[in-house]
Amino acid sequence: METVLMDILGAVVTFLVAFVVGMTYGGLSRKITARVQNRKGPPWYQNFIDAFKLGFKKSAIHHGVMHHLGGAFLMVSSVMTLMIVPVLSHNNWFPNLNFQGDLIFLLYIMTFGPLGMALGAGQTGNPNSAIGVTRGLSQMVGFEIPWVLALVALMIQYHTTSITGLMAAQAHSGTWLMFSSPFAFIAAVMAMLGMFRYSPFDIVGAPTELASGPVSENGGKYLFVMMSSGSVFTFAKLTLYVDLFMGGADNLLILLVKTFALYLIPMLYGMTTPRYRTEQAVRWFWGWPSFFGLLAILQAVIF
Amino acid sequence: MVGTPVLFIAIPLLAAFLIPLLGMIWKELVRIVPGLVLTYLLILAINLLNHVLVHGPIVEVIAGWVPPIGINLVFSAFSGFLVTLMIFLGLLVWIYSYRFKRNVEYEPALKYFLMLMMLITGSVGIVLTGDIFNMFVFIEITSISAYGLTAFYKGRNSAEASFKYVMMGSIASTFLLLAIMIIYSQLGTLNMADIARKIHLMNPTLKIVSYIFFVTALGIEAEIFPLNGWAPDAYAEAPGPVGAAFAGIVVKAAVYAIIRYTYTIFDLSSSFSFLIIIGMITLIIAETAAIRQEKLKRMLAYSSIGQMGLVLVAFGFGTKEGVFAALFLMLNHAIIKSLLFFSGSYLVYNSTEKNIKEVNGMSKFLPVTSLLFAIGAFAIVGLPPFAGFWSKLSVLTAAADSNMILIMVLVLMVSVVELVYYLRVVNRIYFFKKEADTKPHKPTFNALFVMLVLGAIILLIGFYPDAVTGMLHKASASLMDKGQYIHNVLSLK
Amino acid sequence: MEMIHIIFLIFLGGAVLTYFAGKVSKVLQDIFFLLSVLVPAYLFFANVGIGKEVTLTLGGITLVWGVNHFSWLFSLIVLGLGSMAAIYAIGYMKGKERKGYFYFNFILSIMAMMGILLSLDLVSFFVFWEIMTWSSYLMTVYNGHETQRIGIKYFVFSAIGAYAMLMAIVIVHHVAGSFMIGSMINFYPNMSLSLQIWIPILFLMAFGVKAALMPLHVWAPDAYSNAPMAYTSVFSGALSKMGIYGMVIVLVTMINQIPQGFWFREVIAWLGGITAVLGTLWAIKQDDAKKLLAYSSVAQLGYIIVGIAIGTELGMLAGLFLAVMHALFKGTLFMVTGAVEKQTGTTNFTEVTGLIRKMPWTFFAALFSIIALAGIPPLGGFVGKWMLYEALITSNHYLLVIVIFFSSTAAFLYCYKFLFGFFLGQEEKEWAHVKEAPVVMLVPMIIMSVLMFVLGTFPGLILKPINSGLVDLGYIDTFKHLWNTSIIFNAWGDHVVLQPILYYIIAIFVFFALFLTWKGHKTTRYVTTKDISSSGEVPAEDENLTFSVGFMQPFLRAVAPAMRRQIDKYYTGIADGLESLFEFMRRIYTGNGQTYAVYVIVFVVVVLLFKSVLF
Amino acid sequence: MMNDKNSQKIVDIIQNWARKHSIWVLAYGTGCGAIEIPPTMTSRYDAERLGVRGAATPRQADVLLITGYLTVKTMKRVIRVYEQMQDPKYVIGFGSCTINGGMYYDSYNTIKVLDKYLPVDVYINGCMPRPEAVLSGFAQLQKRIAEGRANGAQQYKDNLEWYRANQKKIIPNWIMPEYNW
Repeated sequence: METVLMDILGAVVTFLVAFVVGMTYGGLSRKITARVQNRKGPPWYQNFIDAFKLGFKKSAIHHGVMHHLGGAFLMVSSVMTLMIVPVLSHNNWFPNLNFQGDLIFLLYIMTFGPLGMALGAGQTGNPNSAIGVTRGLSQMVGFEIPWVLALVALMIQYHTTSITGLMAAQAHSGTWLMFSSPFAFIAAVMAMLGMFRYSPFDIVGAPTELASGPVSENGGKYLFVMMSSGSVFTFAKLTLYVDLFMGGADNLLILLVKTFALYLIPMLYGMTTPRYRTEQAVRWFWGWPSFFGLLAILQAVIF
Repeated sequence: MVGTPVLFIAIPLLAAFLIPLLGMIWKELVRIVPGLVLTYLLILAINLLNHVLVHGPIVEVIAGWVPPIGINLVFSAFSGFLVTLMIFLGLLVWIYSYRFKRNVEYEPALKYFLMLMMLITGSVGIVLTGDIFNMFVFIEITSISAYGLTAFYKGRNSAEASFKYVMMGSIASTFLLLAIMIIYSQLGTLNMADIARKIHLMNPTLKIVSYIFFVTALGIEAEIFPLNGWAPDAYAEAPGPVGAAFAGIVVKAAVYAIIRYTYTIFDLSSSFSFLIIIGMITLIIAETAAIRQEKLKRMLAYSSIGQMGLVLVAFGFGTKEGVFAALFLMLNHAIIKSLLFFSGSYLVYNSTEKNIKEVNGMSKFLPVTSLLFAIGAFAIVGLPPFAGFWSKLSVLTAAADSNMILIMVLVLMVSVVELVYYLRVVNRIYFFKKEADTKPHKPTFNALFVMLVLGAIILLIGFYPDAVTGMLHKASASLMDKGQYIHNVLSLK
Repeated sequence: MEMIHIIFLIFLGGAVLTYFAGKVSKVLQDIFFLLSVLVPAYLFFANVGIGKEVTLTLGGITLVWGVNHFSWLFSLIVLGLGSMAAIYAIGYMKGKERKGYFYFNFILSIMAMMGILLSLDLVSFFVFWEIMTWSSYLMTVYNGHETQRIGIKYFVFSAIGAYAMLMAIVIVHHVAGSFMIGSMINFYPNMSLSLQIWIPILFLMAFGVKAALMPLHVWAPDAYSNAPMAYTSVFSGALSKMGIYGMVIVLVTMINQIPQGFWFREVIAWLGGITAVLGTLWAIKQDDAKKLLAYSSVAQLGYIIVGIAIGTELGMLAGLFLAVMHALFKGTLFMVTGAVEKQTGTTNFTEVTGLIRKMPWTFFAALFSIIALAGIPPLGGFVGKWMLYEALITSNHYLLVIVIFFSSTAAFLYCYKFLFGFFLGQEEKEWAHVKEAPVVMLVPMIIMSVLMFVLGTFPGLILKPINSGLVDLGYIDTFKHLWNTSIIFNAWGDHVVLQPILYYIIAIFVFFALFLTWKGHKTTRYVTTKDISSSGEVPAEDENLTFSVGFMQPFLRAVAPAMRRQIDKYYTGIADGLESLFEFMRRIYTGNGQTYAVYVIVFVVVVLLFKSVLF
Repeated sequence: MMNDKNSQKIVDIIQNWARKHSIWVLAYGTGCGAIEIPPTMTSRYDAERLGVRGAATPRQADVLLITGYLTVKTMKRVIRVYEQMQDPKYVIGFGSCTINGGMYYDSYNTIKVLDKYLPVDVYINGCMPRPEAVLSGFAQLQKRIAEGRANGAQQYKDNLEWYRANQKKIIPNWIMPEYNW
C-alpha cells in the first residue's frame, strides 16, 4: 500500500512539475516570439491563463465517444512518456516507471496519443480535422527516421537500449553524448524540429487553412486537456533529450537550464523559416537529418 | 486356366464380322453384342492377368507353328496389364456410346460398333503379338478403323481430318514396312524374341536406320512431335468417345510397340536418351500449343500428346522406376483423359464450333458432369489427392534417381503451363456466365454412369494408390526382364 | 485407429457431409460445418499428445504424422483461428449462395493446414500443401467471373512454388533415400555443396510464395481481397503461416548448418524488410478495405520473415510471437471488414463512413486489432514489435531496423485510414439503417480482441509454448529465470516490465476519462457530426463532408518514386511474352496435311543425319 | 470554511480574471473593417499583450468580432457561428455599420441594427475604427467581463424567441438546427 501511495505521489508531483514547466515554456516561447517580432507580447504566464480559461468554459461539445476520450488518449501518451523518462539523474527524483520501459517502448508509447487523438479528430466528422491528421501522421513518419537513426546509433554504441543505461554510460565516461556522438545529436535535434511542430513543420494545424486541423472541433475542457497534455509532453521530450545527450541533470535548476536551451532551438529555427508543405517536410527529414543519422550509425559501428 | 490370349483377337474380330449379320436379325443386337463381347473379354483379361501376375507370362503359339517360325502371342504382366486397360476402356466407351448414338440411324451405329470392335482387335493384337509383321497387320487394322471412326460425322471437317490421318498413316505403313524389310533381310526372322536374340549380328548402321524407321512409323501413331499432325484434327472431329478410345487405346498400343522395340528387340544403348529427347520435345511443344487453343477437344488432344511425350520420357530413363512411372502415367492418362473426353463432349454437346467459350457457366446446368470434368482436370495436372499426383511423383522420383535434374525442371515448368489451361476451362465452367444460346444436353444415364465410374477410380487411386502399384511393379519388372522374355518365347516346343 | 487418423477422417467426412447436408436443410448444414471444425479442434488439443507419431503406408511410401512442440504452436493458430472463423462464417454466410462450396473448401483448408503441420514426411507434406493450395484457390474464385485472373495468378505462383518444392523433395529422396523430414535434416550436412544451397532455395520458393515474400508476393493482395472475408481471415491469418512454418524449419534446421547460411539469412531478412516497406506503402494507397488489409498482410508477413530470418533466439521469438499476433489481429480485421461488407454491401472507404455509432462492438474489435497491428502498447502487437527491434539491434542489423521501423511507422497511416474510413467521419443518411452485426459474428471478434489485450500484458502465455517449440528445433532454452509471463528481455539485458505499465496506462486513462466525463466539472454534450464548424454553413442532410478521397495524398507524393514501378507489371510482361510464344507454338500445327507430311520427312532426315550424334 | 456563496464569489472572481485576460477572437471578416484586424494584432499595436489572440474555429473562440456591415446573406452564417461557440461567449460589434447601418443605412441588403439579432456586448464606434479604438473596445470588454456584466449569451438564451423572430424575418429559408443550450 505504501509503495502504491508513493507511486501515486511520484506520478502526481512529476505531472505537476511537468505541467508548470511546460506551460511556462509555452508562455516564454510566445513572449520570445513577440520580442523577435518587435512586440511587447503577452506575459510569461499567459498560457496558464489561457488554459484555465478553457477549463472554466461552461460547456463543451463532443461528437461521440472517441472524440470525448481523445484527450484521455493523448494524456496517456504524454504522461506515460513522462513516467518513463528519468527527470533527474542519480535517483534524485521519484523513479516512476524509469526502470520498467526502454527506448523502443518509449518510441511506441509516444505514438499512442497522437493516434488516439487522431481517432477523436476523425470522429468529429470535420474534414479539416481528418486532413490535419493525415498531415500529422505523414510528418511523423518523416521525423521518426532521423530520430530512430540517432537512437539506434546510441544503442549500438553503448550496447543498451534503456535510457538509464545511456545516462549511466555518460556518467561513466564523463562526456555528454552530444559531444561523443555529435552526428546522432544533430540528427536527433533535427528530428526534434518536427516533433515540436513549430514552423516550418506546423502545417498540421494551419489555423486559416485547416481551422487548426485536428483540434478544430475541440473547445472548453477538451482543449484544456489537450493543452496540458502538450505542455507535459514538451517537458517530457526535452527531459528525454537532456537525459540522452546532455548527461541528465542533478537538480531541477540545471534541468531547467538545459531543457530551455534545447527548447530554444526549434523555437528560434521556426521564427526564421516559412512553412513547408507536407511532402516537402517529409522529404526534408529524409534528406540531411537522415544523412546525419546514417553518419551517426557509421560512427557507432566504426568506433 | 480360363482362356487363352488368342481369344482376345479372335472374339472381337469375329464379333466385328458378325455384327452386320446379327443386325439383320434384330437391329438392337448391333448395340448389344459388342458389350457382351467386351464384358466377356474383360473378365477373361482380369482372370488371365491374375494368373500371370502369380505364375509368369503365358506364351501361345498360333496354329501349332513354334517360334521363331510361327506367330506367337505373349500375355505377360506388362502386355496383360495394357490389354486389360484397353478392354476396360473399350467397355466404357461402349457403355458410353450405347445410348449416345440413339438419335443415330441403324447404319451409322452398325459402322460405329463394327469399327470400334476392329479398333480394339487391332490394338490388343499389337500388344499381344510376338511377331513384327503380325504387328504391322494389326497396326493396319487399327489405323483403318481409326480412319473410319474419325470420319464418322461425314462432315467436311471430319473428312479432312480423316484424310490427313490416312495420309500420315500410309506414310507410317511405308516406314514400318521398310523397317521390317531391313530386319528381315538382315536376320531372316520376324519373331521378336528371335530378333532380339540375334540383333547383335546386324549391321550397326542398318540397325540404327531400322530403329529410326520403326520409331518414325510408330511415332506417327503414338503422336510424337513432329509426326503428330493428324492428331489434333482427328481428336477434334471424331466423336467424344472415339477421342477417348484414341487416347486410351490406339496411342497406348503404339507406345507399347515403341517400347517393345526399344527395350526388348534393339540393344541400342542410346535409344533411351533418344526417347527422352523426342519425348521432351513432344511434351513441351504440345503443352505450349495447347494453351492457346480455342476448341475444347483440340486442347484435350494436345494435352494427350503432351502426356504421351511424358510417358516416353519416363520410359527413356531406362530404369525400373522409370518404367513403373511410365506405366502409372499410362494408366492414369487412359482413365483421366477418357473422363475428360467423355465429360467434355457433353459440355460442348450442342454447339457447332465446340469452342472453349461454350462451356461458360455449364456448372449450373450440368453439375455432375462439370464436377467430373474438374476432377479430371485437377487429376491430370497432378494435384493431390487425385490419381495424377502419384504418377507425377513417380516420374519425378525416377528422374531424380537417374540424376536428370534438367528433365525435372522442364517437366515441372510444363506442368505449370498445363495447369493454367486446365484451370482456365474449369474457371469458365464454374465462374463464368453462360453466353451462348446453345442448350446444354443432359448426359444419358449410361454416360453418367461411365463418368462416375472413372471419377471413382481417380479418387480411389488418389487416396489409395496401392490398389494398382503392386500390379504396375510386376508389369514393369516383366518389361525390364529381356532375357526372360526371349527365353519364354523361344523355349516353347 | 489412431486419434490423428480419426481427426482427419472427421475433417474429410465432415466436409463431404456438410456439402450434401445443404441439400436437406440449411441449419443442418451449419451445424455439420461447425461440428466438423470444432470437434477435431477439441479432439486435437484434448487427446493428441505431443511427441506422438502414427504411420500409414500408401503407394509404397510411409506417411508419418506426429506432433512436436513447434507444430503444436502452429496448430494452435490454425485450429484456434479456424474455429473462430468457422463460428463467424455461420453468420457471414447466412443468405449467401454456394454455402456448401464455401464450407467444403473451408474444412478442407483447415484439414490441409493441420496435415502440413502434422506431416513428418515430405510426401504427405506436399500432398497437404497442394490440397491447401487448391482449396484456397477455389475460395479465391468464390466470387466468380472477375476473379478468374486473380485465381489463376495465385494458383500459378503456388504451383511454381509447390513444384519447386516437389523437385527438392524428390532430389532429397534420391540422395537421402527417404522421404522423412528428419532424415533430410540429418543427411543435409553430408550433401554436396550445390545441393546444400539449392535444396533450401527450392523449398524457400514454395514457402516464400505462401508467406508472400517479395518478389513472390504479387498474388497475395488480389487473392486475399477477393476471397470471402470469413475465409480470408484464415487465409491471411493462418494459411500464410504455413509458409512461415516451412521457412523456420528450412532456415533453422538446414541452413544454419552450413557456413553460407549467414548470407541466406541476410538475403531473406532483407527481402522480408523490403516486403514490409512495399506492402505498407501500397496499403496506404488503397481505397478498399480488403485491398488495404491484404497489402498490410504482406507487410506484416515481412516482419515475421525478418524475425525468423535473422535467427537469433529473440528474433525467432519475435517472429513467431508476431505470427500468433498477426493471426489474431488480421483475422479480426478481416472479420470486421466482412461484418461491414455484410451490413452495408461495400468495403470502399469512399462510400462507407461513420459507422461507429451503428456498429459499436465491431468498432471495438477493429480498434483493438488496429492498436495491436500498429504495435502500440499495451496490446500484444507491441511485444512482438519490441522483440523484433531488440533482436535486430542486438544482432547488428542496423539498417534493417531502420527499414522495419520506417515500415511500421508508416503503418500508422493505413491503420488510421482503416478506422477512419469505416467508422469515423460524418454519419450519413445513406447508412442510417445499418445495424450491428449479428452476435454470432461479433463473438469471435470480441474474443480475439480480448486475447490480444491479454497477450499484451502477459505475453509469456504464448511465449512459453513458442519457447518449447524453439527448444524442439534445437535452440537453447531462452525462457531463462529472468523471464516470466509479463517481463520481456533483450540480449543485452534491457527489459520491459509490462504489468506496471498496464496499470499506469489504465490509471491515467481512467483518471482523465473521468475528468472529461465528470458532469460536476463543466458540462459536455453530444452533437451530431452534421453540427460541425464549417464556416458557419449548415451541411445539408444528404451532404457528405467526410474527407475520404485522396486520403494520405501528401505522404504518397513524398514516397512516389518508390512506388513508380509495380513488380506485378513485370510478371504481366513475362506472361504476355510467354503467351505470344505459345501462340507461335500453336502455329506449328498449320492444319495443312502437306506440311505435316513434310514434318515427317524432315524428322526422318534430321534423325538420320544426326544419327551418329544421337546413337 | 467559507459558505457556498462566498466560495462561489471567489471562484467567479478567478474565473472572470482568467476570462478577462484570455480573449480568443473569432474575427468574422464580413466587411471592410476586417482590414483593421491585422494591424491590431501585429507589431505596432500588439493586441496579444492584452491576451487577445485569434481563434481558428467557433468551438475555441470566446469573442465573435463582427467586423463591419453584415449582409443578409452572411447573417445566417454569423448566427450559426455564434451558436456554435461555447459558453461564455461575447459579441463585439465593430464599426458604425453594426450599430445603425452606418453608410449603408438605406441599403436593402444589410443588417442595420446588429443587436436585434445577436446580443452585442461591446460596440466599437467609427467608420473605420482605428486599431486604437479596437484595443479600447477590447479593454472595455475586459472591464465588463471582470465586473461580470458581459452576459450577452445569457440574454440571448433568455430572449431566444425574440431573437429568433427577428432572425427569421431576415432569413427567408430557415433550415437551421435548433439552439438548445
